Amino acid sequence: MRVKVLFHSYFKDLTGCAETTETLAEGVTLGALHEKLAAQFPKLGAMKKSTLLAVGVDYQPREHVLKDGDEVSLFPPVQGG
Amino acid sequence: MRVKVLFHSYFKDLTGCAETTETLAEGVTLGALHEKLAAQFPKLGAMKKSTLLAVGVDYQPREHVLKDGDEVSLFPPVQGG
Amino acid sequence: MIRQLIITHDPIDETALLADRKMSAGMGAVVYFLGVVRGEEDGQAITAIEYEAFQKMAEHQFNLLFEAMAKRWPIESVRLVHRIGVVKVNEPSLWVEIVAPHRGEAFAACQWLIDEMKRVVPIWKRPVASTAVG
Amino acid sequence: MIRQLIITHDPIDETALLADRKMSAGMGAVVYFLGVVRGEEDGQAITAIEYEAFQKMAEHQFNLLFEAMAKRWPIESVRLVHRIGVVKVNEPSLWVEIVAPHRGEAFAACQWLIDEMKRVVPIWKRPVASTAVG
Repeated sequence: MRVKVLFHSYFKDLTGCAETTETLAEGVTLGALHEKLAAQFPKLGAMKKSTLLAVGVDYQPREHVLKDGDEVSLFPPVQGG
Repeated sequence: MRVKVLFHSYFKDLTGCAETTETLAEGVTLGALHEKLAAQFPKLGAMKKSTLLAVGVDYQPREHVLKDGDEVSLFPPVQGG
Repeated sequence: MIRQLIITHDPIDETALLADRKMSAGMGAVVYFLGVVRGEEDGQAITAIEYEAFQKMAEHQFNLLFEAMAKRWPIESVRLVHRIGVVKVNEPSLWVEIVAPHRGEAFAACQWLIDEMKRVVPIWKRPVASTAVG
Repeated sequence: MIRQLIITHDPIDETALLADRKMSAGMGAVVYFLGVVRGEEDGQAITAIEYEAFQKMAEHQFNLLFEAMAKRWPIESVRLVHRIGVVKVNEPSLWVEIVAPHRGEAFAACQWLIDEMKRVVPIWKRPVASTAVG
């Protein structure tokens, strides 16, 4: 299956791109995808503890199982206001 | 000595007047004046515990000693806003 | 600290008050409160509230509160308008604005000022029942 | 509950927002907050802040917060405007207004909404240093 990955705020600078597409085995979790991306983009890996993870428009826990066509977002702590 | 006494809010209804003048002995306290007025206006006397006392534009304790020409105010709890 | 106090029979004009706001580059927060006359008081339908102030003492007590605020919080501006006389349902009787560097102190100061006002400023209200206002 | 959410590149027009307020006779309190860009960030002088939003998620998260507010407090109206893009020093980036029956719940809800926004709504800021803005 394929999922789209979006990077927001300065995570775009850390990865050098705003989005990418990942091909994953069925049943892969959000946490496993995060590990894969952290290895692929070492500067993103360094921010692992403060990374927020969402699927579509909702936050999801690391155990969340991804589906084909999901849009995953990774971003740093939010700072609105 | 003479002091002017002002009644505010519904205390005017309780006494039937907005102000009065009292002739007092030197050294009389605010608390003693309040007792005198409570006797003079029984409906005001009934409100004694919730009465606020000021001299001029400042709240004063019952022990405050009055002076000739003072302007004393008696009123119920305030309710601005 | 900029201090503006208006105790007035005139309606509160929020737009005019907004236009008068002064705020330097160090300020990050404006908290603004409007108290509005509700259609009931103690479960009774009313059409208005009549506010009475002992004006010179009210001004003095508000100024004491502003003084205490200036000591306690780094506020740049406090402005307060209290309407007196008959204020109809749905019209504001109180407008307060605090300008401060940060949100926390602006909210704290605004709530403190209103609480203290209700404790010490000699203003009273009298509900006007449904038949009494034209 | 009236809900209005605007995430926009346009300047926040307080006067126009005031003119749009709806408030029934049961409501007694309006609390209004304005967040304004300050001239420094972490001790550095700045000329602006650039805000970025993940817009569709930001809208969804704001709506979840509005939903939670409606369950918790008897609020009649919540309106929120967040400006994105470059916001210069002394200009507002955030405007929030709560209309409720009483003061306590209006203040509580307004502060809660801003706290929660800063926790969950995907908006980020980047200071713009003195030389970078024309």
